[in-house]
Amino acid sequence: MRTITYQQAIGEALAQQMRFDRSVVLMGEDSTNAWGPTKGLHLEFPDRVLDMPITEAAFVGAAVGAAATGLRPVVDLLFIDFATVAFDQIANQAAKLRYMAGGRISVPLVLRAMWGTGLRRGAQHSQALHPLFVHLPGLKVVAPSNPYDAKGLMAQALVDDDPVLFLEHKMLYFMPGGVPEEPYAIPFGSAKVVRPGTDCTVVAIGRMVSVALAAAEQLAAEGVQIEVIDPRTLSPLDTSTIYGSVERTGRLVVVDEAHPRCSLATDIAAQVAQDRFAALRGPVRMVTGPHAPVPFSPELEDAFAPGPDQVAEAVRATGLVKDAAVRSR
Amino acid sequence: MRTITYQQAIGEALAQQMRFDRSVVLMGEDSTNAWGPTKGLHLEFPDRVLDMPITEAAFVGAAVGAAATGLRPVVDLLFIDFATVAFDQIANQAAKLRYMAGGRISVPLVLRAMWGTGLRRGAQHSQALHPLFVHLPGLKVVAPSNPYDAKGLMAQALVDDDPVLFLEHKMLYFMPGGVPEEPYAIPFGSAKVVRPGTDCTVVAIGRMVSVALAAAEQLAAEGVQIEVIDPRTLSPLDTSTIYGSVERTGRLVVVDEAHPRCSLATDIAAQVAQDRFAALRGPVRMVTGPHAPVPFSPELEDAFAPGPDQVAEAVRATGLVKDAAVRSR
Amino acid sequence: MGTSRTTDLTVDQIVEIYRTMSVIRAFEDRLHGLAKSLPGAVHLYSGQEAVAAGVCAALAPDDYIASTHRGHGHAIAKGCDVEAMMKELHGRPDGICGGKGGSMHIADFDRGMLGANGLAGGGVPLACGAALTARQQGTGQVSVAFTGDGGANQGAVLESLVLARMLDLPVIFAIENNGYAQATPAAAHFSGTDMAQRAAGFGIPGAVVDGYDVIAVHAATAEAVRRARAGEGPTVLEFRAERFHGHMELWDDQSYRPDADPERLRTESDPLLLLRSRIAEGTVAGPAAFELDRIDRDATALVEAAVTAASEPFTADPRTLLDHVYTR
Amino acid sequence: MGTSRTTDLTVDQIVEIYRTMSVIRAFEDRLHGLAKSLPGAVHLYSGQEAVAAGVCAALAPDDYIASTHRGHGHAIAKGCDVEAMMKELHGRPDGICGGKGGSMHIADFDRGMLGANGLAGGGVPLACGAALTARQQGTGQVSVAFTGDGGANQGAVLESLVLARMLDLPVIFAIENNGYAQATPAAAHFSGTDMAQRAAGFGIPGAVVDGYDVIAVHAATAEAVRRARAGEGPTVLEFRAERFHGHMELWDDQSYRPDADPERLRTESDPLLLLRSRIAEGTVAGPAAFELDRIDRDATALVEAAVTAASEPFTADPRTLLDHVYTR
Ligand SMILES: Cc1ncc(C[n+]2csc(CCOP(=O)(O)OP(=O)(O)O)c2C)c(N)n1
Ligand SMILES: Cc1ncc(C[n+]2csc(CCOP(=O)(O)OP(=O)(O)O)c2C)c(N)n1
Ligand SMILES: [Mg+2]
Ligand SMILES: [Mg+2]
Repeated sequence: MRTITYQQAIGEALAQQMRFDRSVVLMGEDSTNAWGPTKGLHLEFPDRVLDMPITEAAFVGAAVGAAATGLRPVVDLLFIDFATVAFDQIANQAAKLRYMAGGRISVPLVLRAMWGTGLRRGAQHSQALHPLFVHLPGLKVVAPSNPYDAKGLMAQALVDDDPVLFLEHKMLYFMPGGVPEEPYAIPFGSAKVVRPGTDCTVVAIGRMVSVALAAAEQLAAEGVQIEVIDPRTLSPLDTSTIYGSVERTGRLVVVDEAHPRCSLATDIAAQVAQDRFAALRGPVRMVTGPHAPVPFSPELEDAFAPGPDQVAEAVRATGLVKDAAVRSR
Repeated sequence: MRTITYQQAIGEALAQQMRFDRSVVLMGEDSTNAWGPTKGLHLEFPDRVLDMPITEAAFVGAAVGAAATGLRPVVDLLFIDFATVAFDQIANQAAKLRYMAGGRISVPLVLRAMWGTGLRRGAQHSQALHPLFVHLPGLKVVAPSNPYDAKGLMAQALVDDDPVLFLEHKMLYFMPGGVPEEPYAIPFGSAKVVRPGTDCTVVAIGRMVSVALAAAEQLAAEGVQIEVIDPRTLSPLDTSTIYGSVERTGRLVVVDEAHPRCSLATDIAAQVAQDRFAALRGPVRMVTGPHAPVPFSPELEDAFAPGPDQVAEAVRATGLVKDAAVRSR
Repeated sequence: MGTSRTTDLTVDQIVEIYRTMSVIRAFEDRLHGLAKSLPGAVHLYSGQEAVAAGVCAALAPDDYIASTHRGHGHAIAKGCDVEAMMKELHGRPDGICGGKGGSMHIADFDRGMLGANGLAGGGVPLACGAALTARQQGTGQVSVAFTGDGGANQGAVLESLVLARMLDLPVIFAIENNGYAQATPAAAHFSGTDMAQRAAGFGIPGAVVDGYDVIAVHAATAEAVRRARAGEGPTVLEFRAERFHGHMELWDDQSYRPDADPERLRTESDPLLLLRSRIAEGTVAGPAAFELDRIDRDATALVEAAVTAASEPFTADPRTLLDHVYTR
Repeated sequence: MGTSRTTDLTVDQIVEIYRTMSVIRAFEDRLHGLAKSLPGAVHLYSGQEAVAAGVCAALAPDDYIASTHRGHGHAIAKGCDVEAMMKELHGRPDGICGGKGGSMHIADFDRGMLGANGLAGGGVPLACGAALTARQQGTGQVSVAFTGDGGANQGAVLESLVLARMLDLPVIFAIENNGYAQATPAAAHFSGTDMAQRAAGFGIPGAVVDGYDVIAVHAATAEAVRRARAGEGPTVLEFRAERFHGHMELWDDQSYRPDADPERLRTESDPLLLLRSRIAEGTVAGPAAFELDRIDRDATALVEAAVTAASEPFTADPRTLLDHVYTR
């Protein structure tokens, strides 16, 4: 299998589906001069890559109306932080139109956005914000952590009939990975066990998957085998894979760089504490960004996002090390 | 103590502070023709009650700028659902300005909004949405459940130096209650034990406090004494009162009418499952609105919000009834 | 202000236009009495009938409109079923949106009605989107974005002007200036002279039209439709007509409206009476007065039948709460 | 387009204006080389110096400005400390925002600088808010809202025009039309003729001004300031001047900009050279050329000293991450 980058994988999924489905159109600021996943697509699809003025409320709303009348718009929001200026169109229009119309229409819309810390852009260009969108019924939220998933999940987003927020972690754009050339779709709501393990379930998304894997190496050296799960889609969430894992490991750590309150970390931790309480042999642990905006200073920004040490520490704090000690005796 | 309504209590806090502090100004659509808490205030303060055009992004942003330069604006958003059209000004400007400026300024702003189900207004006028704002660092979020708290918390909001989202439950506006005439402030981050109990901690906010109290009556008849806690402020959250209660009861149910995912219910449940796991004698339980927009149909809307039966059922499902049975044997 | 003394509308067309206005009037005035027994908020359209009727008469059945919180008139004019609408207002599962929507969310995409909207200006970008679909697919359809004088100040609406111009979308912005946004007079918030001037600032042609005069409304819209279908892009039309009722039923005493005597409006500025008098004076070719009377009676009967049907007992299954959140 | 041949600015004022432009130029052109070793995004202002310098020269120290992502020039013109700014760009705890802000968030409220902003148009409502404070408190202060040609299409900006007119706020909308929003030419997205015409549609007086001509910029701003202080409300000014550099350092190859030869811009459209030639030809009373040369050298030295200071080793305490989220 050839190796391409995360951003190339997304671009390939777009190009392949655009060849197949003429209703797919790309909308965004500078779409015809894009540098990311959509770079160059306007050359192959000159009529279907549309430059937008800096009017997110209008063009996201227009994409909703277009989706409900026959197009499949793929809107580039650039940074997820800018979703705030189109928030009504996302939260009150896209997410609710089908429901309010009694199910008589659908809104097959894909909103793409860069998310996460690491690029030194300060508080208004570095947020995660997915918890806001996961909270809202009617939206689907996808956050691939690697090139293979990125292509497959985008392919699914492009045939899905509901509005999908497709979150591209900005620090993964140049991540290489094996990606088949032929089209394939990864169904929403199916998590991936990235690393099997027996002692503790660690759920991580986006860039935090590799952080969790780094922690796994540290812990393996201590004789602790963690199971790393990447949910891939945040809404819908594949709770059964997570629950199954916790039933085996009896421990849960959730790792996410979003802020801690009303977050995906609390979401997963609380669902497990409610639905698989009997399986838990120690406290759930959440490793998240702090309750603070993202600072500009590189040193502070690096301190913002969870690192492998914190994850390893959290795993130990599930009470596992005591257990492990007991077992090895 | 005289009895006034929830909306009168809010209005009284505003009037008393406006007499005292000339920097407080009210901004909103039809402010001078308001029917709610601010009704008539323009007569006493004609220069400080300002009618706004339907330009939430502009006037919320202006309120942020005004707050940072010497006023204390109190902005009426009407329905919290409309915060979506001013979301950038709330999430990226109000919440972050102080942090981005290295702490050299503050943004003493109060955003008032009606929230919650019950008024038969459909999907775009009935949301809770507080989880979105609690997620965001830099904001404080307040949700009084009765007239006494409403006055005291508003008084605090008006002297607080940070941006405060003050959520008024629309179905509580005509709730009567004893409210002192003299000004008093309730500090943020202090929960209230609304009903003491020994068997299960039930955390509820807004209109759900009375739902929890109704459930308490049902359960008391079964010999189960629940402790009902109203956090009053959602951000900051008084975890120590909640933790203290769970240490005694060993059980937790969170009741909130917001949607379930990435919600305040998951937030509180997960924090307890992380920080007071050892105290838990059964699964945490969350009773929330469903993962669906709010329907217009009265029958469906009534089914949307949690009721006493669901709360009682959730309390039993913490494993408590088994315990209770054991105890009474 | 655009008014019209001549028209090439046929008698049949005039009959249809009058019928539309008559049904809207009957529907809304009936709701005025009914509102206190209905769930939810009801914003009545009486007085503004000529706008909905005149605009929609200039559209084809597969053209689109996006509406506002004051949307019943637009829905009726675009062909939505009156009984299904009435049932929706009662929150019934056999309502036009299955009871999920209510007054502020009546939609019927099969009729090109993209929905009423609970957010001021909220429907305007949606209408641009339908116009984008038409443009991309070369269908020749046009799309009308309704909003009020107050809603016209929303960022999403003003941005839509920029977007529509940049993409030359086949969209018509129909600004209904009824003099008030809730209690705030248009004169206070409607900065600039009028929406035609505001449109010019965005490079879009515009006109101000007498919104009581259905012939003028139709003519202005027909020209905008012609431009849109010819690929000439958007038009902004400001229609002036006051509402006869308050902002919302059971809400306001209209004390903010000292000069507006609803009775005076009903005699001096009634779009139905105006059309009748134009027919009577012969400037418009229309049917005889007794035929118009029959149309009015039929309209009343239609609405009454809808009320009766909507008053039948029904049960709503709470489990349907979870239907239609997603396609699957 | 507004240009100016005469001025009553004194020699001292001209010196100050030239100095401001010279410092901005030195700062920005120095950053051009430095950007690859700096954290974060850097949007350079070279070419547009006359706008920041001319506008801010017409303001009092306690007047307000709100800026954009391309904000260094505005900050310098409003009196922010150059060394503290340079330190901020390096992410240092002794930067003007303690390293928390960075290039897109430089703020100094003590100088009336309400902050650069990461959101296109994001600062405009904030400036209206400062104007509201001034109006409520009767201080006579005015507030300037900077935004670009692209940002001028944002809903929050267009709504701000409505708001400013309705409240007659002492605010000046300074639209810097530098020909591009990232790679999109203004001609494509800037619907309508110009911002003066757009302003007229909102009932606000406006003018289009040569943004290379600092005398013209100053004159137009001074008149707007006079209006604002006299209680006559807002003004919209469109300043035209292209940026010499790309949209953002290390980002674009400017291939979208075939006609823009930065070298040609630097010779034909340099606001500093233009002011020098106006002085030389005697239409503006200014100092001798050698004095201007010294100002340039001082500016370079000032910036170089700032770079040196900002390059000193430092430590950032990760625990400060949690400071300043709330006042307490
Ligand atoms: C974004 C938003 N802000 C505020 C409201 C509350 N609101 C409902 S109708 C209305 C007045 C609308 O006035 P206008 O657009 O002139 O329409 P009219 O009611 O006159 O038909 C307002 C402010 C809303 N629905 N949406
Ligand atoms: C709301 C929002 N949308 C998009 C962007 C991304 N963006 C940053 S600068 C820019 C172009 C701004 O153009 P203009 O306002 O003309 O300013 P200039 O860069 O030319 O100074 C864009 C689209 C943003 N920062 N904010
Ligand atoms: Mg109106
Ligand atoms: Mg520009």
